[in-house]
Amino acid sequence: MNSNIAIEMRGITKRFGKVVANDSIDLIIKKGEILSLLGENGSGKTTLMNMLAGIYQPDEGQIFAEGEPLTIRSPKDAYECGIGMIHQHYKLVDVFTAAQNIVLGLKDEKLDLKTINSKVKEICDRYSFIIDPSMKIYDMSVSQKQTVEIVKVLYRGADILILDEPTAVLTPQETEKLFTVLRNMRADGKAIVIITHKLNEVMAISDEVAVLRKGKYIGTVKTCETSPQALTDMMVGHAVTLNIDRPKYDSQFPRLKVEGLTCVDDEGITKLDGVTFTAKGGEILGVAGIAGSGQKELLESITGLYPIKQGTVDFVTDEGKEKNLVGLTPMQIRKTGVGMAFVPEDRLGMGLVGSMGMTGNMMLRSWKKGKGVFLNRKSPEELAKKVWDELEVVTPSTSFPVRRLSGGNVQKVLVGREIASLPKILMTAYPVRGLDINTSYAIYNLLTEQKMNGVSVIFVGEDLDVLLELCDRILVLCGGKVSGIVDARTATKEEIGFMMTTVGGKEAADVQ
Amino acid sequence: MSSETVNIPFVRLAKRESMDPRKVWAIRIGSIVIAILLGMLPMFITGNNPFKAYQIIISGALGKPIYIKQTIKIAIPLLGCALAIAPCFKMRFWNIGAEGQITAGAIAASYFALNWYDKVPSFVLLAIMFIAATIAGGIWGLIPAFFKAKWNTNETLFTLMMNYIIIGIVSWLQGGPWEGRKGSQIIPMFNDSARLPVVFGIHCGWIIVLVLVILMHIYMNYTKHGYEIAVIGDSENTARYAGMNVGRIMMRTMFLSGGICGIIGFIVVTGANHTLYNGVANGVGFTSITVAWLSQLNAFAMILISIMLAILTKGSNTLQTKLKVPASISDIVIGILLFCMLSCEFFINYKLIFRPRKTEIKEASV
Amino acid sequence: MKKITVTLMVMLLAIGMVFANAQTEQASAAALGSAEAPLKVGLICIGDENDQGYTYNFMRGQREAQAKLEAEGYNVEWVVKFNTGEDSTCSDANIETAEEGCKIVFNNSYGFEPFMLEVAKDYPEVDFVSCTNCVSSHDDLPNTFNAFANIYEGRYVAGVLAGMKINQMIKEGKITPDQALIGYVGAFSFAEVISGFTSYYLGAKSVCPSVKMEVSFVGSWSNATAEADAAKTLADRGAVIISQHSDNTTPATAAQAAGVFHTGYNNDMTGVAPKASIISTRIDWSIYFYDFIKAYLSGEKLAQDWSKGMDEKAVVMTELNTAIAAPGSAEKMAQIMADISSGKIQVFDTSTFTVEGKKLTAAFARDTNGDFAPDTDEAVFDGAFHESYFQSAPYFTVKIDGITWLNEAF
Amino acid sequence: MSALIALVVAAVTFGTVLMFGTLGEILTEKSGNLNLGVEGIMYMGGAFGLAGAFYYEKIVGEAASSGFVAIILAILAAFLAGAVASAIYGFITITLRANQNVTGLALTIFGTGIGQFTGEFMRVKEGGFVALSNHLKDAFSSTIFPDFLKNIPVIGKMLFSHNFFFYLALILALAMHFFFSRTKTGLYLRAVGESPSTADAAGINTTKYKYLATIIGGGISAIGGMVYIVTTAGCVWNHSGLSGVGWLAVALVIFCMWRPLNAIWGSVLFGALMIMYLRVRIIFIPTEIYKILPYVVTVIVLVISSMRNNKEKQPPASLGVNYFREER
Repeated sequence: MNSNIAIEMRGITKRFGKVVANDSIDLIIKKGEILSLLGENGSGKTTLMNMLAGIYQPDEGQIFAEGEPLTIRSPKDAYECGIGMIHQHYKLVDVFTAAQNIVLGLKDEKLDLKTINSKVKEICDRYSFIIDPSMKIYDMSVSQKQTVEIVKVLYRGADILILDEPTAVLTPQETEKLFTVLRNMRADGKAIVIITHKLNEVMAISDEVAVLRKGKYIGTVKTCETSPQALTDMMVGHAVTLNIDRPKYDSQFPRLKVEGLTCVDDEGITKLDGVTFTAKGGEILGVAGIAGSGQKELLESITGLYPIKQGTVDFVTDEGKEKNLVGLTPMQIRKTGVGMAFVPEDRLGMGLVGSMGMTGNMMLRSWKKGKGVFLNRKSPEELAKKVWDELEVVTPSTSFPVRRLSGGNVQKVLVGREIASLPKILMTAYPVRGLDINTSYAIYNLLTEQKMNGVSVIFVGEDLDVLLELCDRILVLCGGKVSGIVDARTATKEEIGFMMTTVGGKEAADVQ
Repeated sequence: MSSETVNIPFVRLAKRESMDPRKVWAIRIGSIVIAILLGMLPMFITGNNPFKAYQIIISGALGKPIYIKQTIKIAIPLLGCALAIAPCFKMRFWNIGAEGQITAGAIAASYFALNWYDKVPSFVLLAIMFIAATIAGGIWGLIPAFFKAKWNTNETLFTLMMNYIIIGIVSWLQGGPWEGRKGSQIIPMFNDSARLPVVFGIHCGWIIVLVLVILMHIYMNYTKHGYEIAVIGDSENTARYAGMNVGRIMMRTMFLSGGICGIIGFIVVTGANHTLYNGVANGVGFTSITVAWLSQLNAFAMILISIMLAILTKGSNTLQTKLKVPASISDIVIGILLFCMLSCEFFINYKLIFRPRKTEIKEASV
Repeated sequence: MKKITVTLMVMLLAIGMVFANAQTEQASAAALGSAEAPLKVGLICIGDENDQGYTYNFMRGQREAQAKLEAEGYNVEWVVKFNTGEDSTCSDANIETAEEGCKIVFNNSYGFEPFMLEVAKDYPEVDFVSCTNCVSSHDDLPNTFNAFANIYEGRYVAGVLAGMKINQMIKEGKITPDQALIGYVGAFSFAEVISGFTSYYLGAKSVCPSVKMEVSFVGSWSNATAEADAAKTLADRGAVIISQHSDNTTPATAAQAAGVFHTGYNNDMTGVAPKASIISTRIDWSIYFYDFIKAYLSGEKLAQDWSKGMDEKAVVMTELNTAIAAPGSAEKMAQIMADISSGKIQVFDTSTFTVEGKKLTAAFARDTNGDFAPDTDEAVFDGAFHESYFQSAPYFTVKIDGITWLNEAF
Repeated sequence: MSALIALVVAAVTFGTVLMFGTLGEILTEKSGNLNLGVEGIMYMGGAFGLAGAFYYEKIVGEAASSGFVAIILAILAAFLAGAVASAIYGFITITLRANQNVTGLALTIFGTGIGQFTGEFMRVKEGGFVALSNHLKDAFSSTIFPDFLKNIPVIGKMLFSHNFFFYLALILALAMHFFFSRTKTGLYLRAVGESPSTADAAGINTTKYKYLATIIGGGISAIGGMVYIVTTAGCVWNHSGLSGVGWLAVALVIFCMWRPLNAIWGSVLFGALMIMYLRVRIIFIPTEIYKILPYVVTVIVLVISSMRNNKEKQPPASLGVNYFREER
């Protein structure tokens, strides 16, 4: 059995400042097997694998291959040890061709296109991919780029492949193709690690599952000997009996009407395609979909941050009048008296000013207020104190840079501020990503509280369990289109899962 | 476990979260001390006593009231221009076109000085020149900002090019429309009514820049504009999210920055040179960038650093006459000083983690 | 903030220490210029000796004057500042030399004067001299001076030798009389330069009637690249002899590279271009420096506007490059120099040139109302234009026939 | 026609200076480092290049001096000076990760100072001026092709009449083009400048590449300063002659769109614009306006390329940004 071990990690610890990302982790990766590295967002999966790939170096602990200690100081060292990692954000040079990217960094490679092409072709044939070596990366689709990444790793003879959430951006067909490839590679004797938090994929592809939780190693189990429920228990620490309180708000009324919303990005790719729905005051409307299905664009186009190509977005006032929001800037929207709050996915890059304290961040909503050129610091300061108290934000002071707060506290500052603006519509994107259970519940409660105040809450989430227990209705996006809107109280996970991958969902699935 | 630590690299880097402010200042002052020691090298190589050389520099810069005045005269545009650059850099807009914006302001001021000196009273003339210079400098700063806002044109390279365009225009004015004695390539000296009044022996530009220091401090820290600039500097996305019109704020800030540079151009032509020529900015636009950066964009720290550079510049001039050392030694010493001060920030922002000695694991930081 | 205060205090302390150390330079009772009390003289230069031309020539004058004064037992100490800009750094240099105790400050560039005059007001006890400029003589300041030498006389002589060389080339059949073209690299289209190339042209024309001249202005007193390019341009246009009024030696080297001849200015350029440079003319500044310092020490003062010529050896010719000069050059040169000194030859004799086909009958010399156009002192009389007669700085700005300006834009 | 040929020939002389400056900076910028210290580097190259040849001649004596050795020594001295200067820049920006713009400006101040100091100090030491002998001067500006080639009508003068340095620059430009487009190392270097994290993840030692490109690039730029001193400036130190040349080289890099082959004609074009006023008279364009044309043209190129947003015609994507692997 021992000779079967490709890599062994022992007692690995990695800190970023005060945050312990990995806490004394042991992990064994075996040849000819697919290992799923499972854990919630922020559980330290990527960090751990980055240490194998030479991106980070462990603060403590040691890595072994064949019983010998390994030092992986750089990605180069990693390649020399036969370790190749496909990062979530592809490491490709945009202006290079596929072939140029593939040979990047190789030592003894002659830059001879013919040899490279034939070698690439050989790899492609072996595992059944298709790529055009002379195509520039900036002309490629996401899955083509991923293919280049995989070929790149195989080209340098990697025996240990690490894939960081490879399916997040893929269509179901593409995912299935990828899995076929992975199985072929396993048959070839390669050791494969997939970082993921999707249980269905874990069950479908892996031989073993290693689970991390909050930077700690929980354990490894054989896939055939476990169940999704058991894995979830390991991931979150207890069985998911979320028991989110879901009261019903009686007098729901239409608050936001979106019709035929279509958005196109800089490169001409359609991100949203004729999205139509109505969000009601007094409900939580969940938005589900695999990553990159247009969630970001949906929220940003409603708030005036993303250009709208076609369609209408109407805000319904308390008096029942409709106000068209298309073409307005966020500032104009705010000035017309449309109370809209938005908790974006990228908290520090979009929702907050990392270098400022809580007070400075409270000002982000109110800095324009008041006459004259000077800032009003007093009321933001009071608000900051209020949020600090009420949401139990852990920070030394209201002027302590929020960048240096922990993820949960950052989110509390952001949500606290947005709720304080007394919105009519509250939009949140992945508000509990990376947060611990307690903070997550605190956020759920806040959202429900808003709902019960008659606010229309739009909740973009990734965890279907949460969506099903928290929301009143769920809108499912698939490739920029509305796949369907279901009642969260009656819908099932499977149903939504189908809709996420196939427009039309159940009906389409029934046909199959 | 001891065998396992063998392969840990000897030293590696990590970002530092925070540092005791006292330690920060100690490092910065230490770097200046090191720079002064390194600055002795060229003097040593040329066979001079470095201590004597520094004594001459200090006495040449501060040894007589008139020398102090001259030193302050050198510091005025450096300080003023650093103030102008601060908001741009805070916004992460790399304006290295201060040189050109100074020149643009100087041209506008000179136009009125040359043509209106006998038409309006002195203080009105100066006020007109001041405003004209502000607008001209502002427009010269606005142009690259416009293209940055509209098409994301690289502002570093754009502002750099703008310097040489406007300097070329002055050369043309000097030999063309504004030339004094034909063929002389010299624009006539300004009339007395177009000169800044003198206060305590120095043209009153020093009062203007000191007022600017306070205004800029207030602007950056207590106004809505200052807040917008800080947010954009942190993240443009956040600024958009908060409803800020990033392009407009960029243009506005560059107009302001260019405008202040224009004021410095006004001060330089009316206070120091009393005429316009193509070297009117004299590298101030570049040096002041380092002043602004090394001051961490703190308006008050800029006073200190600009005076320090002015002392070196003025003092080195004396060095040339006294020790027969070329005056360009000032550039060398200033260069060394800048290098050291730039380097020291590394030790403030990063920590070096050395390989633990034995099995014990500890962090050594510098 | 605390650290800032501390730093400020340290700096103040340092300043205080320097003040305590500063030695006030007290002039003792001994007479200036003696062994105990040297006379300090400042010299502010636009370039340095590396130009091998303008500033080099001044430094040469300074050394020779110093030697003469030393030989007579005077103790003179010089404070020289190099590479000074024609801007407020010039004011600073003047202030600094005055503060260092200099009693006389020479400024060697035309563009220094406006800044020098500003400083002169504040130091009435110091004499400020602006070489080659013209304002000091008629401003209200008694402590400002102008000086120049009749360099046009030397240029005339150089022109004669150039003409002889052209004649030789025509005679040898290398060129036809129509191809007798002189190229001239000028700094600015400005009286000092115009006067210079006109006298040069007249000299050449006096021996070779068919000669023509083209002038290219580079727009800078000292720009090695542009000067070389201008000389190259002129050679490309067919000039067989190049001369110059600019600070560097690059026109000479360019002429040599282009295979044409050259006469220089400020410095003997046969060293850098032995195959091209025939002769140079230069001002011997030691004459003026010596006269001025001597007069100062004896309690007198020179005239506020000083100008001397070939007769007084203030304008001299460098050694003739006999290897390439036309036969008979040395003899002819001696004769012409004697005639200029005696006044037999008037350089700007109005019978030798025309302006737009007509004889020049009137031209003013000086500008008094500050509009930069001459308005007083009729310079044409006794059949000649009298250059450097009313003031030391040249004022001949007439465009005469036979000379083409290639770029008159400035 | 002959006026045009003459213009081109003259433009090449100054163009050669720019070409070295530009090629060096292209190499540097391809690694993602925006070194604004070219001006200072070229000053240092000029002073040390001259010093190399001057002291060589002084030691062996004028008679025994060989033009070839002097050229080699001048190139070496200039290259070393530039390499040391950019090594300082590299250390501060690559290892210590200080802001590139500010460090570059500091290098400009420092390098200008060192260059002028050295140039002037040699003069002070030697008394009088520091100039090379005519023998070496000829060696530096002599052409390398035989006369019969030069005498071919039209192309003879345009192609074969230049000095050695021009052909060296030409070879360098071609070599760099080959290096970037055909060699593995060139490809890797471009990857470092485009996306250091990608290059790093691919196992390329980004630090090494950045250092080498910056140091060698600085050395090449410095040769430009030396070429200026030993050709156009007449083999004597010139206090302000190099002023602005380095910035012109930076402009040219943009104008060339970071392509070495464009640098060949680009530098000749810029060289021509700088001397055009002496040769081509257009009445309504004042002299000084010609001299700002290079900058105006560069700005236009910059704006157009940003408007068109052509992926291929952009600065190296990570230009001016320091790389730290563990950045989060």
